[in-house]
Amino acid sequence: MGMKSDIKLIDAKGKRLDGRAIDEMRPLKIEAGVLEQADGSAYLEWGNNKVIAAVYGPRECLPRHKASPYGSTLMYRYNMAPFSVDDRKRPGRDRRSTEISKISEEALNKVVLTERFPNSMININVEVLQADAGTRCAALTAASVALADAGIPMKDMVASCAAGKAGDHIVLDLGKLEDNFGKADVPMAIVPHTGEIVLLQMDGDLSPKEFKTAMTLATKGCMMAYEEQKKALKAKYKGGGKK
Amino acid sequence: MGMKSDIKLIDAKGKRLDGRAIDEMRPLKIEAGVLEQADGSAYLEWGNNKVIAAVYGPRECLPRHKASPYGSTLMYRYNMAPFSVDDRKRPGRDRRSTEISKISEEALNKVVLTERFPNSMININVEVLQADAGTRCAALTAASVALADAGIPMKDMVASCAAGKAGDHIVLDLGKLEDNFGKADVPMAIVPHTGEIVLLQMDGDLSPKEFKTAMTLATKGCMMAYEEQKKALKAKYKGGGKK
Amino acid sequence: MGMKSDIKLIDAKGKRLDGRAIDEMRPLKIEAGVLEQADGSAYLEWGNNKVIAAVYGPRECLPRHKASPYGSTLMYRYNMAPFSVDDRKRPGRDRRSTEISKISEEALNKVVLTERFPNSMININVEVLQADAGTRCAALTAASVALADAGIPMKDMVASCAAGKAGDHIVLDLGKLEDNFGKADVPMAIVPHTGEIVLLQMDGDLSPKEFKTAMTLATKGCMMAYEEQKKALKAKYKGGGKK
Amino acid sequence: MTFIDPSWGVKSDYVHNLAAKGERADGRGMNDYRKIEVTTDFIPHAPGSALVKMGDTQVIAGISLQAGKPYSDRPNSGVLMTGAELVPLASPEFEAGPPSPKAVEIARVVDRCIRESDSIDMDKLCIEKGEAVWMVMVDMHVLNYAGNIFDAGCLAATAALHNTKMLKFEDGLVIKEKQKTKLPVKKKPVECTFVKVGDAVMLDPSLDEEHALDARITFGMVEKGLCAAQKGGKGSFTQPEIDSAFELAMKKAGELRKHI
Amino acid sequence: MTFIDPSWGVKSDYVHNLAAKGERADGRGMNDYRKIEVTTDFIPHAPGSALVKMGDTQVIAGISLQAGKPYSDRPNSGVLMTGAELVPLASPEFEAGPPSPKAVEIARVVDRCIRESDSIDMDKLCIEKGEAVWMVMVDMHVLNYAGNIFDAGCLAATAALHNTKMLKFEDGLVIKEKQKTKLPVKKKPVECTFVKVGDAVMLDPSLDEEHALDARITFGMVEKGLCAAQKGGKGSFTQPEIDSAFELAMKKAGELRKHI
Amino acid sequence: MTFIDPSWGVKSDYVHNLAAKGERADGRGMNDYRKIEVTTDFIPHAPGSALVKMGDTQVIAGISLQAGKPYSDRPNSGVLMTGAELVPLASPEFEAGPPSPKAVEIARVVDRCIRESDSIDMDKLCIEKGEAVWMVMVDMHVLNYAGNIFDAGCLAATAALHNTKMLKFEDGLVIKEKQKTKLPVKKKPVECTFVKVGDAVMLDPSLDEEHALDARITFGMVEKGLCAAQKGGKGSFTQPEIDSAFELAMKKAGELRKHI
Repeated sequence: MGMKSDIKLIDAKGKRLDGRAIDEMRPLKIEAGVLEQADGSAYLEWGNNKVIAAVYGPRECLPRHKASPYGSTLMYRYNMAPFSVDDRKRPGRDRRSTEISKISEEALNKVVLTERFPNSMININVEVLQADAGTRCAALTAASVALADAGIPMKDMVASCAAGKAGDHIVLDLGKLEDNFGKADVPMAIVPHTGEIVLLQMDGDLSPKEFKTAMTLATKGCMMAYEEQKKALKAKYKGGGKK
Repeated sequence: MGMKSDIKLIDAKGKRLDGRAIDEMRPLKIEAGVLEQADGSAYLEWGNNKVIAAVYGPRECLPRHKASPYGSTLMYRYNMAPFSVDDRKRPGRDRRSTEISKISEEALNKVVLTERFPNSMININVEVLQADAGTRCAALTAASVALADAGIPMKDMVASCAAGKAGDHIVLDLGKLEDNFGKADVPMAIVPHTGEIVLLQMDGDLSPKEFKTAMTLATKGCMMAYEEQKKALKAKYKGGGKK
Repeated sequence: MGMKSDIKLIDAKGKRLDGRAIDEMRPLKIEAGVLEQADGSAYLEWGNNKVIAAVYGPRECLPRHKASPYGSTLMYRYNMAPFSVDDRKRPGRDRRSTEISKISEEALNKVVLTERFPNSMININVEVLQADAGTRCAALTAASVALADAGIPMKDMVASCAAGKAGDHIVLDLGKLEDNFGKADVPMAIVPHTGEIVLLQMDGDLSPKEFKTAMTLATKGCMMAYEEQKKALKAKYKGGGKK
Repeated sequence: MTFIDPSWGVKSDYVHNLAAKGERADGRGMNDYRKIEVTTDFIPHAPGSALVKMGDTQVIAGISLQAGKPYSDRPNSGVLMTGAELVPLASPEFEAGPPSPKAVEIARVVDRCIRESDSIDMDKLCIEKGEAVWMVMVDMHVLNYAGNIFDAGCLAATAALHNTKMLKFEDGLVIKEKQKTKLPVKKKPVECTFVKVGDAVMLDPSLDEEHALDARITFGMVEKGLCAAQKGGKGSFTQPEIDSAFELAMKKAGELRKHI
Repeated sequence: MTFIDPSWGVKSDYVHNLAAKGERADGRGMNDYRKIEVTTDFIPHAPGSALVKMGDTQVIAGISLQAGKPYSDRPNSGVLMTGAELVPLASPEFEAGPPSPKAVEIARVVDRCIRESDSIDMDKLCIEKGEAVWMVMVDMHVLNYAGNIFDAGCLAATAALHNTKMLKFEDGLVIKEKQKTKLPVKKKPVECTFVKVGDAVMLDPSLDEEHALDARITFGMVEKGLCAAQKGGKGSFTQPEIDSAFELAMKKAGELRKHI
Repeated sequence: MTFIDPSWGVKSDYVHNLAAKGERADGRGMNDYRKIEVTTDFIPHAPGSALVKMGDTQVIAGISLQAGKPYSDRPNSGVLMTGAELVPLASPEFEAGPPSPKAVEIARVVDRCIRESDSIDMDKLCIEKGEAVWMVMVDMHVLNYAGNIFDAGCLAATAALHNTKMLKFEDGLVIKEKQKTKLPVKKKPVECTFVKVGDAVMLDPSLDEEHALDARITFGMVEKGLCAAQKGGKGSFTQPEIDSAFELAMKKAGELRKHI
């Protein structure tokens, strides 16, 4: 956030660098059931982000000390492919992916009916293949579709989108340059039917009013993402999918 | 040990850089029962050393393969806080802390009545918050008080102090400059009531006679440390302590 | 392979740098039963390679999840001592030793009657003490002798040797310079009585015909290594060995 | 080797029942901090340090200063690094070994809070453009874990940064000698953490409240607004809950700042 | 935590019985590849990339270019590094953590195949002798593991290398901007893998065939001959089996190369 | 995965009973070393090496020489590094993986013994002040563990250092070619280790004696006195026990030194 630059992120007409309006999301498309090995999967393109998610389980919980008699243990793994970013990402966990995995896992716990599968685990693995700002929202949105594709019982989906501050405006779904040179980022995830907030982060510099505007806008973005999630699942079950 | 320098560690009157006499220990004070989570704890200042120790247990031994049917497994962890030394210490075990932990753990095994708690473990964790020469002795002295504070049955305390060689003199309880520019260091720990030696290290360059003098002096230092250990425990049980 | 150089690896008379003929192996000698702790062991010198192998087992398989009810789990560990190579090898596994260990372990599975010892493991540890090209073949050849010395039931030995291309010739058992400046290396291992190939690697640049020639030559080398293996075992059982 | 205390279940019920009545086990109001004590310069050998007690929670933050290469895209700017160690001394729940996800999260949220608040004047930390800059290392060391390390840790970090003296740099080497000049720190970012237990939202969770929580929200507050936020926990917040917690955080941040 | 699927035993018997009759579960001939699709530039942000589908097996290879110091014994030559990640996304058998021996073997065999084939013109990758050269990093990322990662991975790597554009190097820094110039790649090394099931030898093993295999042999083929070979598995090959597999590999390599 | 041999308990009783009578299982006197053999230059490719057999215990020490940066506070001085590997080849008790506390202790005590004895003339290992010095790496590799690695390892290390030839340094690079010049080594530090079994103290413990020990004391002896000491084990020594062991060590050190 907040690298200084002369780049003007919003022009006089209120258009953004990539021509989007302030409350316009980048193009999002999702396909369910793209991997043959996984119990459920989804491929997602969101702007230039390319993300793929796979779900395995419920299955025996390993290591065993992580098993719970009260329900299935969700294990979320956010990972970036080495070639997904300009400076090659060294394989393996780093602090950033550890944090993202933790809060995304917690977010999904709100909707998955884990209590139906005591002592088991459900693995949700997401690979970022090309990163272009907003990968944690893209990953979580794809993961929900993969869970549904796996037939895991859920109360609802989790849909995710970010808002942020570019120049002096609160805008929806930051692009890469907006992310680098903007002033704040507010990734969110909600349960669409209830509007409950299951993921919320913020970094940057926002007035209280701006923060509220950003949350409202991000919530709208989440609802747009939810529409695409539903489309993907319908397409899969209409088409019969790949499997 | 043994960095060359023009520093005169002992002046003409036999006084050391910090004004101490040759057989004088740095000021030592210990407080028992300073942490609320631990089963027993102690905070210790010795010269500019600041050390805190906590004891947990006896409790279920994990990992299980370390459990013994003959008694409780002591696990001693000596650790330096990153800010405790001039050159930031990277978090995590290194070879030095591994060695210190091993020999301190062995020393305490002599006095703890481990046989009373088969298949369990007792964890002794010591954090060095500010290091100023002699941290292993400070840590072990604090650990004994924390064990007693935890109510772990022991035959006796373990009290620890070092002697060393500064200039041409055998002196008690090396300070930081004496440690850097002195010629030898002899950390010891004893069981006060019997005088049995449970920890003894030496590095540097000592004649046989000097080595014996150093051991005798260090033994005296251990007895002084023991007096402070007793004071701390009495103060705790008189005052009723924090808990 | 394939570093460029002006070194002439084969002279006009068809002799190699160290005077060997094209199909001549470096001197090989093996001694069985050299270590007292191991259940079986062998020390091997092959050219300037010095290699020692030890076998432990069959014994309880740890970690337990690697145990198989169908037979003993072989665990092969190829390791280089830090001083075995010109540039000190940092202790610990690297990618090269991981690969060599994997394929050597697979090769030995062909001959060891693992089915006789379900749920157990057999550890085969090989240390390269001095490396001089061809260490994987030397290690595997020594390991077979150590297995036999341990009395592990086997269908046959595994004998190993490499062929390669030096200059324009296919030659047996590359030496160090031939390995650095030669054009291809073909390590092989066979079951001597049947000629079955249990290990085969190749890197470099060979025509189909050269590849076949190299395999034929390497097979001869394996048979020569086999002769030495037998000698070592006979010497041990005649002499009664060390133990 | 996850540590589970069998009493947590019982305590959790108790915390939930109290919360439903608007009460807390230690008698605090829903929006009260526990007693806070800040001792700066607790580690006088370090360039800067502070010990924070928040109820029974104890965290030391210590600052280290080193000289290092700047990032190639900011050749004039100092570098900030923030770590948190949850050492086994502080709780039976903590284990030795590499940082747990919990420790990583705490370190990263405090890092963002300090970084995004623009608290440290990074451009004043250049020694030689593109070659050497000051690296400011903030290490949070938890001594007793009794809930809410976010707020205690961030308070300790900010107090320690405000307490930090520069070191000498001579002939390409850092001399470990504290100068009179202070580290250029302009702001006082603090964190305010709320947890939701059942339908109740409360400030500054105790340990039992953390074990019982449904969801957690931390706000990183700087003088004029928000610089960081982080939601945690397996439950959710409604928008109004977030809004009212945030409004409270703006007030409470001022209270915290008085301790620095 | 080894993953074992109880159905493998049954499937293995089935594969063996079919193999004895010269048949395969998916109806292929013994020497047929599954359907192959190659999509280059799948990751347009990367200097080079390719997605290969070989039946249900899916592997992406992505190329990264960095500037770095050459090895002291080859001061003029670029550097090649090859990695393979078998991420848990791709199979219930794969685990997070450091590379398994299987991943290491795949990466190293593909590395040798590219390196020994002299495919990349390393001497054209010198930026400043002894100081800076291009480092070419090939990363294979398996998305779905349905057998034969060797051949799919090597094909993806070679296709990605042929698809790679150079980056700008200015004032000692790599500028992440793709140039028109291509990476100097001269050859098309590919791998052909056979497995032996009972007495039958078959090309391009499916997942079930890999679980049932006795032995495996991979040939790294370059235009005029062989550049790498690797035998795996607990069984053995006879010399005639190797010979005839190798002859087949020479033909099949040409087929594979048409996809690039 | 701690390895425990069920026979240790029985053997330990046996060792204790013998010790009480002043006897040892292998018939040695309490203050006798087992048979010692030292073979220097066992690894002729290395700059220096020695294989030591002490009874059935076998340790190789190998020396590596590299050029590296000196420490900033000793710009003229060479650098010493000492490692010990307890590889699984040497004993059913040893495991692969990072060095165990036992291996770390052995390496550090031998390191201190060599370092504090001022055995190597570090100031003669400067290549260019502040820029490049020789780094002397001592690696102890245990081949058969039958007790008392301290003494066998230290003897191997000292013998190897005395056997070490310098390498060429040309144009900023180390040339791996042994010179006639020897590494400047002035002294012969050795270690003498005693164990206490019941009330008996004995020199050079065998493996069974190590398993049975109550306490252990190692003295690092240099010509004119003591350079290192290390007590280990869960038991204790009395001061008179230490004193008489130390006096014996002075004599025994001379015996050991004759092997170098």
